[in-house]
Amino acid sequence: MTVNALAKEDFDPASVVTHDPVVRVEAISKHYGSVEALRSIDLQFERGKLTTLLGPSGCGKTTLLKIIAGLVPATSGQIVVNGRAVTGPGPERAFVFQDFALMPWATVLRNVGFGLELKGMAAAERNRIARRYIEEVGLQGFEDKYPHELSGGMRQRVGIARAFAVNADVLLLDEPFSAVDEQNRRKFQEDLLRLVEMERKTFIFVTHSIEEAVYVSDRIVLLSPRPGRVSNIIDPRIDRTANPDDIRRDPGYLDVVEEIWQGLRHYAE
Amino acid sequence: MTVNALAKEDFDPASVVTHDPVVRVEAISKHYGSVEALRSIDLQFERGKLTTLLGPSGCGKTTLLKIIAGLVPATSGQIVVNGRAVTGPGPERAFVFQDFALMPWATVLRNVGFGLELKGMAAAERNRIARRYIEEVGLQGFEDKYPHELSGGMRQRVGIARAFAVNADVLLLDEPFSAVDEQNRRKFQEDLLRLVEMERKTFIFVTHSIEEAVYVSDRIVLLSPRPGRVSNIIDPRIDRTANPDDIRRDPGYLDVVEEIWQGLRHYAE
Amino acid sequence: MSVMSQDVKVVAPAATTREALRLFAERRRSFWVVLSLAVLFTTWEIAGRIPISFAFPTFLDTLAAFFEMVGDGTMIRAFFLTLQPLVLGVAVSALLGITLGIVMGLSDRVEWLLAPVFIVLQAAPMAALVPLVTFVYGIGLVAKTLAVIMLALPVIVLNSYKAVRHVNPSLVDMCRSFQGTRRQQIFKIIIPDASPVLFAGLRLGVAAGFIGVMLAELLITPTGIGDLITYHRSVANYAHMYAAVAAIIAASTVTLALLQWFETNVMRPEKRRS
Amino acid sequence: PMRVAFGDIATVETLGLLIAMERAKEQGVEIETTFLKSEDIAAQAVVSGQADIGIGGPYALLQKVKAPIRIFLQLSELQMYPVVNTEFYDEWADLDGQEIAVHSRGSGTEAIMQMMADKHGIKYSSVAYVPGAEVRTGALLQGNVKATIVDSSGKRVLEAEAPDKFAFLPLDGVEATDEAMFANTDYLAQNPEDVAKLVEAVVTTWREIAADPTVVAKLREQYNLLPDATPEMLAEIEPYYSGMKDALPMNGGGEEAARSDFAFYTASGALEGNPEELKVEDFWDLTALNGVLGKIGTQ
Amino acid sequence: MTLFGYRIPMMASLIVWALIWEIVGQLDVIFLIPPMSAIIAAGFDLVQTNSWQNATLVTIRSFVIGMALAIGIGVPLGVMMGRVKIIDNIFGLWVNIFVSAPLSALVPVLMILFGMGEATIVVTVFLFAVWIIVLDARAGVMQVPASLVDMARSYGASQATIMRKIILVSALPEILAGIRIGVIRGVKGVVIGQILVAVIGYGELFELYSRSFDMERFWALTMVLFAAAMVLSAIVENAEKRIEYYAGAR
Ligand SMILES: Nc1ncnc2c1ncn2[C@@H]1O[C@H](COP(=O)(O)OP(=O)(O)OP(=O)(O)O)[C@@H](O)[C@H]1O
Ligand SMILES: Nc1ncnc2c1ncn2[C@@H]1O[C@H](COP(=O)(O)OP(=O)(O)OP(=O)(O)O)[C@@H](O)[C@H]1O
Ligand SMILES: [Mg+2]
Ligand SMILES: [Mg+2]
Repeated sequence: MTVNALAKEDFDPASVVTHDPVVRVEAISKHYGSVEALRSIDLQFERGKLTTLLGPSGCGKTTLLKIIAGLVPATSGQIVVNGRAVTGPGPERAFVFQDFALMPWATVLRNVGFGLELKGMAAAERNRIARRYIEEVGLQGFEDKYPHELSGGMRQRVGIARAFAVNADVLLLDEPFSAVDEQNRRKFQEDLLRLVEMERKTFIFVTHSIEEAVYVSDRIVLLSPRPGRVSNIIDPRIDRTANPDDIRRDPGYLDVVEEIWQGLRHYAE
Repeated sequence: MTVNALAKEDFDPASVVTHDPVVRVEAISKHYGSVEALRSIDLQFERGKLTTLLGPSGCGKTTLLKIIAGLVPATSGQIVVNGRAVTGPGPERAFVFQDFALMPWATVLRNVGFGLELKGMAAAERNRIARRYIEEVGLQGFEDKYPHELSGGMRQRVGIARAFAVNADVLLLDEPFSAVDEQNRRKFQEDLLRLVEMERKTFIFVTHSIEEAVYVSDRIVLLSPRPGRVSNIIDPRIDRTANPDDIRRDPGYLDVVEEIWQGLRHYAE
Repeated sequence: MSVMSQDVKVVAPAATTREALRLFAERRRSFWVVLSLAVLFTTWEIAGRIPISFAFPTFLDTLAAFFEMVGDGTMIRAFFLTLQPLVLGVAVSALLGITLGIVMGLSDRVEWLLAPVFIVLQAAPMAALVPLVTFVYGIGLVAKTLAVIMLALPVIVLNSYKAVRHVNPSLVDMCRSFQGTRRQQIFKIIIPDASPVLFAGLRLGVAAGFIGVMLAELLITPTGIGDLITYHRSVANYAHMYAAVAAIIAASTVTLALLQWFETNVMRPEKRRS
Repeated sequence: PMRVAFGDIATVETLGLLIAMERAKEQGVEIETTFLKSEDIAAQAVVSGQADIGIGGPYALLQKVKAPIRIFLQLSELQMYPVVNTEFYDEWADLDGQEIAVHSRGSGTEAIMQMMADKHGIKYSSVAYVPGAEVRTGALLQGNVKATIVDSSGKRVLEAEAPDKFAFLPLDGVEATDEAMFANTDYLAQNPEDVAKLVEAVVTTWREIAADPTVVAKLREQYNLLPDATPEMLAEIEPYYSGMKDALPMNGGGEEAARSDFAFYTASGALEGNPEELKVEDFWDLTALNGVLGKIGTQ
Repeated sequence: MTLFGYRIPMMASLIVWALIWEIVGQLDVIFLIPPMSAIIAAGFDLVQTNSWQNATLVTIRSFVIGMALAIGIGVPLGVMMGRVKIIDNIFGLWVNIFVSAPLSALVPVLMILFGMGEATIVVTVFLFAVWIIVLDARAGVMQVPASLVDMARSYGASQATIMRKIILVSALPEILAGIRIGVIRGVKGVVIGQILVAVIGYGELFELYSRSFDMERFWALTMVLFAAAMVLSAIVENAEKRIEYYAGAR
């Protein structure tokens, strides 16, 4: 377990070698009117890995994720996914929203199948697929419930199932667990690790929780406060074969948490 | 550092010996209409100690705290504070609300002095006292600000100062830090420990966070899901003299967290 | 890592102009206000000149009639007469309505007894009842004030009642936990916390009061602005009649806008979410 | 069709005219009636071309309006009774400095009260406008109005309900149009036959009623007018028309009526100018009436 | 309220008021208030008269046409205002003025523009109802969670699809709430129009009964109208509740 933490000043993004960059973020800057949200971000994301964006509130994590998703246009720079430049949302990327973004008037089944419905897939086919993913996230039996009948944790699983159902290569998750209570959150983190393991997809994940980031990530990108820039990249290299509880008390794990905590502490009020 | 964890089945609340029970919860049950929220709770709380109520969402933590505060009547059983049975709110108990419960139209000074104002204390006297506690929670200079001009963390400090200002023996805190972001939360926990140290008061604290509970508590009461019953009582006995960062990586600390996590995990969905 | 796109997007000048226009259109509300007023008045003027009816004056005639009436004092006197029942009625409704509303909010029994009555009164077409007032209270100020009250009171009562019912319960709990008395609870917590909504109810009451006073002046006896409208109609001074109608609508709009301004800038309901 | 706008709702008082219209219909005139809230709305309907014929007393309007409107038939003469509550007043002089109520600004009722004030050298403190003689009657009975002017049915109600409570003040030498029919000159020029048939129907009906007021009730049944009238309303018919007998012009008014109107309305202030200099043809179109009178003779 | 442990529904207090009314009426305190029983009897008489049936027909027709226009124009306009800033800028001022303006003063002008008959009543109903419908539809659209729209976009939905499948459905509770208030205002509009303008429909009946001091029928008619307003709003409210049920805790 080695920590690849580079001091801020001599950090050079170009030097970070990646093997199979599915997503390339190239010199992305973003201004909202006079607010500079992001300043020339360069990043690469590999297949089968989970990368976390971590940084103080307002540093542009959501903005970057939405630019990758094609939901927000960048002011300059470009996003390349699977070798093609992004101009808008595409079927190879799926977004999981912090507030779940479930349609309150639709059943779990319809919510999960919504991405397919928009593609024009026939009802029978899309329900079949939706059912499969509902099962995969452990919600079988809840197909005909409405979102308000579910707990926060269950709602987010619907959101994740919906993202999986369209079979995208890249999953973009914006603080997916922040509305879920602490105790369920741990379970989720383990579920997420299992999903990363099972599906060979690229996960880009945003969180506020240092522990969560260290626990689930293959790589952590630290962003500086506004305007957001990459301030550090850390590879926790945690041995996933160990028992989750052992991981959480492993000194290596705790060192990384501590290091990030020290790095971010001066941003707190 | 010893952990006093009793197995659920042979746990007998009467056997827990306490030295100076300021608050005694005796056979408290509570029904909301047909919903049974609490079932025969027996507990004792000692002076100068911080006891945490921990349990899954909806298990009745808030309800129990409000019964102790005299804000909600119990269906059966009684609360005894300093030897006298509780029939309603009293001057020896003060409540800190999860949503702060600050009066938006009043300045910090008036909010902090509000408990004294209601007692009919003269303005000069109560402002003097309020100022002292404002200083104690580190808000000097903000006396004339309004709640909406403060951050979440600062608002909660106003709530705490208000509770201290009436000089109650017992402080009841319902998830006081849940609306505060992760990074400020740690600071708060340390502040709270300092306050427990300084004032010889009885703290009853509710939280969802296992780490927080273990970090700040002298004793942790685990409640089972609805109807809430006492399922376990744990005394973390952590050495508070150590450096906070060291505490958080102390194996004893981690063991307690782990144990509670195992106890609660099957309640998570 | 290949840094291959340092290129800043080159935007065509045409697009920038269009963008600038769009931004202008979106930002400058006042521009649209002026433009839509201009369009309205021009259409009015043209329609009046065709004319679409002998009874339809042009905008300029109406404007002239307005200044004439302001100049010779009739307009001011008319407003003076119209505002009397309005101010009286709104004041009575405010006092009575806020009190009733608060009592309804505080007491389940009073709520049970009164809420349905006011719900019915608010939903019902009270205009039908206005002429009845004459039978009991004659034709003077009292009758008109009563008409204003009939329209304004239910709105104010129901809003005050809602305001009290929606007082932040944890503030009430807070007051109780410090052993506040019921009196302290009402005067130190409930009323201050409800005051933005109480005020909003008052504003709606004023709007309803304007409707009430116009109904009274058109249905009971013509006085004030209502008299200007009926009299000038009966002698075919349609421009004057239009001017009177426009004046009362403008007056109510300005009054309500001022109240709204007061509400958002002084009561600051948005800042109350602590 | 001929679109007629009434300045009032259909009640017992309009029965006579409704009967006359039924008769005109029998003569092949297509008539559409609308009942409007007040006279000035009826006048406005004619001005703006939404009705062909209006009913009311629109002298002030005739002088001001840009559209060419003419009266072609007088329907009734003012038959009004100034009345006071005897608890407070007994004669005209008592009304000096007091409040009175009349029908509306510029109306005949106001004119009468104003003329009597001039005649008795008094001045009212204020004049309230209370449209509807019934409303003023009601207000008198309720005690909300102490001095006003009512019509003949109001007089009867007052005499029946509270015989000693009210006094009717003397009124002499007032002759003026209460209600008349008026129309756009274009309409009159283009539809002379229809208008003539209507005028003839009204004048003959009026003569019939004047001869025997009970005929109204019979004709109501015959033509099935006011089908939902309550018994109280029906009981009103006979006394009302008996009382109206003298107020119904037998010859449709005409030049003579116009002249006395000029005198009356200039005095009241509704018309401007010297009554001698006002021209009848600026206010009246006598073509139809003269034609009809030529046919059926005058009485 | 609960009495002896039973919950008494709130609207039940209206029965108490009706009883008080009956007593006051029986005591013959004032001719304005005849006994409730006499009013109800008059009501049964009333609905059998031709004039009531005709007036009802006319009234319903004006109301339905006016409301249909108000909904048909108000909802799309509100939705557009919620979606397009420029349209919002253009119409925002007017909608806000007219939603609380004393429209009763405008009725005399409407007569000039729309004639003496039903058209004016229809326009009155429309003007009374439309603004609140626009405002509520706009509010509904504005508070569609941005993340739902983003979600649909991220799955490649077209603008039309987003409008149909997300925005309209999501704004439906507010749209219905606007329609409910619009219906109540529309009933007020039809009455005010009929009383102020042309004396047709219920306006004529009100005028007739109040002039002939026929208080029983007057109140019977009033209660029919009040009941109609309440029933209409209850129907829309019911629809609203069902939507809210699906919309759940938004
Ligand atoms: N639509 C917008 N218009 C204007 N400014 C915006 C907009 N969206 C975001 N911003 C600004 O851009 C900056 C970055 O916002 P962003 O939401 O990406 O931050 P974040 O890192 O996701 O924050 P958080 O941790 O609070 O979610 C913030 O300062 C924010 O105020
Ligand atoms: N006023 C009330 N009326 C009816 N049921 C209530 C009321 N307050 C609480 N309950 C119910 O009582 C149970 C306990 O609620 P309580 O708020 O005490 O739980 P909690 O442990 O504080 O939950 P959380 O962790 O979500 O704050 C819940 O099932 C809740 O639904
Ligand atoms: Mg974010
Ligand atoms: Mg709680």
